Amino acid sequence: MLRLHELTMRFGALNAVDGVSLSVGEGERRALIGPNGAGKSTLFAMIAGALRPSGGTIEFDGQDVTGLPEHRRARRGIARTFQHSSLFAGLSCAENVALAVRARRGLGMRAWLGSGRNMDIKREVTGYLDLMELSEERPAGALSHGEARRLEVAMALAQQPRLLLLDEPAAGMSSAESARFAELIQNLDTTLLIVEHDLDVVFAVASHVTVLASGKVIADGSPAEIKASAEVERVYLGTAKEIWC
Amino acid sequence: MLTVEALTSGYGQGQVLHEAAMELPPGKAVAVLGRNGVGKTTFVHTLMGLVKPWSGSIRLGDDELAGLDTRQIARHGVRIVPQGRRVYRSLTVEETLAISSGPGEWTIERVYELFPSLAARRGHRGDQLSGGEQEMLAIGRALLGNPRLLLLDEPSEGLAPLVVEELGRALSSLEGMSIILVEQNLHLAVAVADEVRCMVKGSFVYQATTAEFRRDPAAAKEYLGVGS
Amino acid sequence: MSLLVTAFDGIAFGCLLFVLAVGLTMIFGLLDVLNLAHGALYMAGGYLAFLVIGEVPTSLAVFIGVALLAVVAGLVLGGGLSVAIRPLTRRGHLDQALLTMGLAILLSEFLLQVADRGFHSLAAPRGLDGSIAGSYPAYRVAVIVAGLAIAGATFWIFERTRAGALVRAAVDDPEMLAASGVNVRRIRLSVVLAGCALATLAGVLGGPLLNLRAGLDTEVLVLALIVIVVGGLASIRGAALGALLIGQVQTLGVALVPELAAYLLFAVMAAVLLWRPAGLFGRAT
Amino acid sequence: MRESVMRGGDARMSRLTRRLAFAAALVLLAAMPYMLDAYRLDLLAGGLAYGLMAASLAFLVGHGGLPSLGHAAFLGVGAYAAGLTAKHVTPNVALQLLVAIAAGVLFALLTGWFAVRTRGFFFLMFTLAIGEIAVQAATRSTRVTGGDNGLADIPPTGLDVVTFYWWALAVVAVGFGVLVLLRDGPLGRSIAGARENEARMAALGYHVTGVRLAAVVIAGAVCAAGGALVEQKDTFVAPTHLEIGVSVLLLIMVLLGGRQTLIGPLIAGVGLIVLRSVTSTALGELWLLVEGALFVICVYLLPNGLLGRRRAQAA
Repeated sequence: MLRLHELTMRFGALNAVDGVSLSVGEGERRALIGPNGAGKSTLFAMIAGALRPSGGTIEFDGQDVTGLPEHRRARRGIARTFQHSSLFAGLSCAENVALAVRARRGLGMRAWLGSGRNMDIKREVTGYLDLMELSEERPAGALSHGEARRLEVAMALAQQPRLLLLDEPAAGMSSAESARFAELIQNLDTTLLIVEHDLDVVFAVASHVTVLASGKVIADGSPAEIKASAEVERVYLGTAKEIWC
Repeated sequence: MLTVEALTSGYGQGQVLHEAAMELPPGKAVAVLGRNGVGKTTFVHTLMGLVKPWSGSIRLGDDELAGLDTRQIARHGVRIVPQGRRVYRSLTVEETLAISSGPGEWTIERVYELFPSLAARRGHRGDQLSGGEQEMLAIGRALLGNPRLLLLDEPSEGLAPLVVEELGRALSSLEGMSIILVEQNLHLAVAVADEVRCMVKGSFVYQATTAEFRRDPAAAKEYLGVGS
Repeated sequence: MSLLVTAFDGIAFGCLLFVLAVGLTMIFGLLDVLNLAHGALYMAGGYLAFLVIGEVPTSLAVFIGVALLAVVAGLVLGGGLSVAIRPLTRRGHLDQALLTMGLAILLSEFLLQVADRGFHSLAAPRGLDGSIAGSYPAYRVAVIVAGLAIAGATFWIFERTRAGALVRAAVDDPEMLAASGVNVRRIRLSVVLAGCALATLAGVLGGPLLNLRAGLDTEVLVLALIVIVVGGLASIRGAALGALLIGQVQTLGVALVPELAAYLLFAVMAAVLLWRPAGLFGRAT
Repeated sequence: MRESVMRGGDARMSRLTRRLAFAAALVLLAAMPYMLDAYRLDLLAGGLAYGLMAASLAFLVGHGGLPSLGHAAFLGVGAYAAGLTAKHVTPNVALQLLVAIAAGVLFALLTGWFAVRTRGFFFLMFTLAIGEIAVQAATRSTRVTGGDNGLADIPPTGLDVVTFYWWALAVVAVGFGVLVLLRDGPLGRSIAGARENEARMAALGYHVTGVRLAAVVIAGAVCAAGGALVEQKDTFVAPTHLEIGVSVLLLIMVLLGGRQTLIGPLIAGVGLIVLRSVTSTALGELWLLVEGALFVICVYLLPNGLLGRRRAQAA
């Protein structure tokens, strides 16, 4: 469903992402992990359309979307959450999600809607908020960190994406919060691509894991395979065993 | 020398440090290790006052630093080499070093001796330098403040192995300076540091001398590796 | 020939704009505050000179003395400005811009009350009130010389001195500068003071060129703003290039196509913003 | 936004009370010709026109987060368009109004197309420059606008003071109603979304530039309608109508009334115009000093405006 071919991003002399090829199948839950500076966020931004790649192609549903701007990709069914919660702080939780619902239904630029449609939207909004265990009327700016992360996901879900990109969704959560969060994610039936530092969350959620280091894919496999991989251990622990006596 | 107790801080509503506590013996270099996102950068930023501590204490010698602003903390002799280096882009190497230089044993010439490749680029602006040169400049800028405590945040990030080696040699030569080194590159960390601390979810959970750490691969695997 | 004269006028006008715009752009670069009172400061310089020496020609020494007086006034007003905006540091850009605009109204209306609302112009000082090379007014040449001297001095201070390096560092990364133990607030204050003093000085310099009148503050403010939009925020080079460009566009435009001159400025600004959204020397954010 | 935050669970009820209050105020205003003399009625009509323009600016600044410093340009465009239509085309006030609105939309599209691509300070500067350039354009295009002397010899509307007042009231009521409806509709919510977080709006699939442009067009069209009323009332328009001082006056109305509301600036607009006229004999040109002081005081002490503050306390 998502196919990256030789995707590259250069910043000056640095190849932040260096010829990454990767495909994500329908219904897959793939996690991207790797040390800081491995290029995960850059890769993510390119898939979402916030960054234009310096080379390579991105195919979504068999069509080349490499040149499409972000909002057009969103309309084709790619939704993302942000590494640092990116909410409409002054608006209520319900309004945050409603913006997503109206965008998906193509109603965002209408001057006016009938009450029937409005009720319809409201029902849908309530559904997503319930799913993520949030209350409607609180302003997004007043949420706790964990709630804000969940609102991020609720908004992305409201886009009914075919592919959901989660960028470090559990960052800054307490262990209890992130465990509960992993449960909520596991119950979704969307194709997922998730970047996450918290490996407990990754192994709880992911069906496949891809490991990135210095902009390249160095391993790809099931969570069990990744845990057992010597190569992965090497990038996480340093270049060699030689530091151990 | 440096005693950190029950330090908490974070950004906005998100708490990152949870009662972090550590001690730095005088004249020693301590490496702070941990997986991505556990709060290492927030820790050094809080020490420097770039992030305001919510509670807890940071004592440097007899001085309490928690609650002071960044400039006051700098005046107490703390310097930082930040992640991403953050050199002044429109200043030349020479200018950067000149405005950072204070009274003390570190002089601009001594910085050039430490990093000869920087001397060759003294007329170049910060944004014309390579990543390695920027790192050296950031270190030189910090050293010229003759710090009692030097904070280094991921100096090896994004640098070529040869450059990292050169950095490692330079940092190892700073024998006797009190250093906190945040690193992902274990090689560099064990080469430079006398002791090791590991951070998990905003707290320190492990401490050892570098020699002990090197005999204990299990600890590294537990705190830094992928397997669980 | 007349076109050449006009182009020369444009250079003189551009020099004047630079003296005004350089302070505006640096105050923005360091404080993140758009000082909409900058035009009123210019006006304050001009009216101060008018109130002291009137419209009759004076000796060069008196004129220079008045210019120095204006510089002092600029320093005082700058001090007031930095005190006034301090409570709003956390209140966002719009509020700060609105405050400086309110202060601008107060200042300019005060000046118009003290003087009057009529048109006035300063006379060029004796010795510079004649013309050179046949018919070109000597005072305009003097403005060009003074403008270039001020531009040169500004460049020298910013690019060659330790103080200038500190200011540039404070624009680049004030947090890291503070982490080196430098008092960034003091640097900011000095830049506000210097910028305001340059604005009042420009008011005296421009007195014999532009009529003193109600609305002068906005007119020069808008030109200075266009200069820094075109040149890029917080860039001295940008202010210099922008000032010369806008000086030419405005002077030539008014001379050649008076009905279209206003649109010409808009077109230049729009073109630059489309081509390089951060201005010619600005930084992409 | 802050407003929608404060609306609690009783949103529906407060909407009803608000509609009732609006209707009551409308009835009261419509009855004014039976209470006021011609001079005061004329003054009130002018106040209402400025109030409407202040509300349109509040829509742009408060609701849209697009701080314009040159809103008077729209007043001028509307006033000149209506005046030229009256002079050369038709004495029909409704047609003049429509032409003015169309001109406002066109001007908004032309300038907004550039302006909404800028952010923060650039937007401030750009709008300020547009305002000033509009003044220059009006001054210099002597053949069309009459230059500094203004557009003279505009035929009078032919309406008596009372009828004109009702006409003005109707235009203001409809214009204000349109602003409120649009603010609370999907597009208005999208505009609030673009104000709060552009990046997220794009990620949700919105064309943010388009949303921002829509805000400029709405505000511009409504303001141009107000400008047309100003021209029709005085059968005169000059470059002074576009000057920065007028933009500032509109901004003071917005600040005083509270930029988070639309009704606040409307009320403040009426109040300020009436106040200015009442005190003009006493203060003379000192009025502008008072205006400046008012402005500074507003920024320091009333970040939410008079009405916004009361609402915050009530919540």
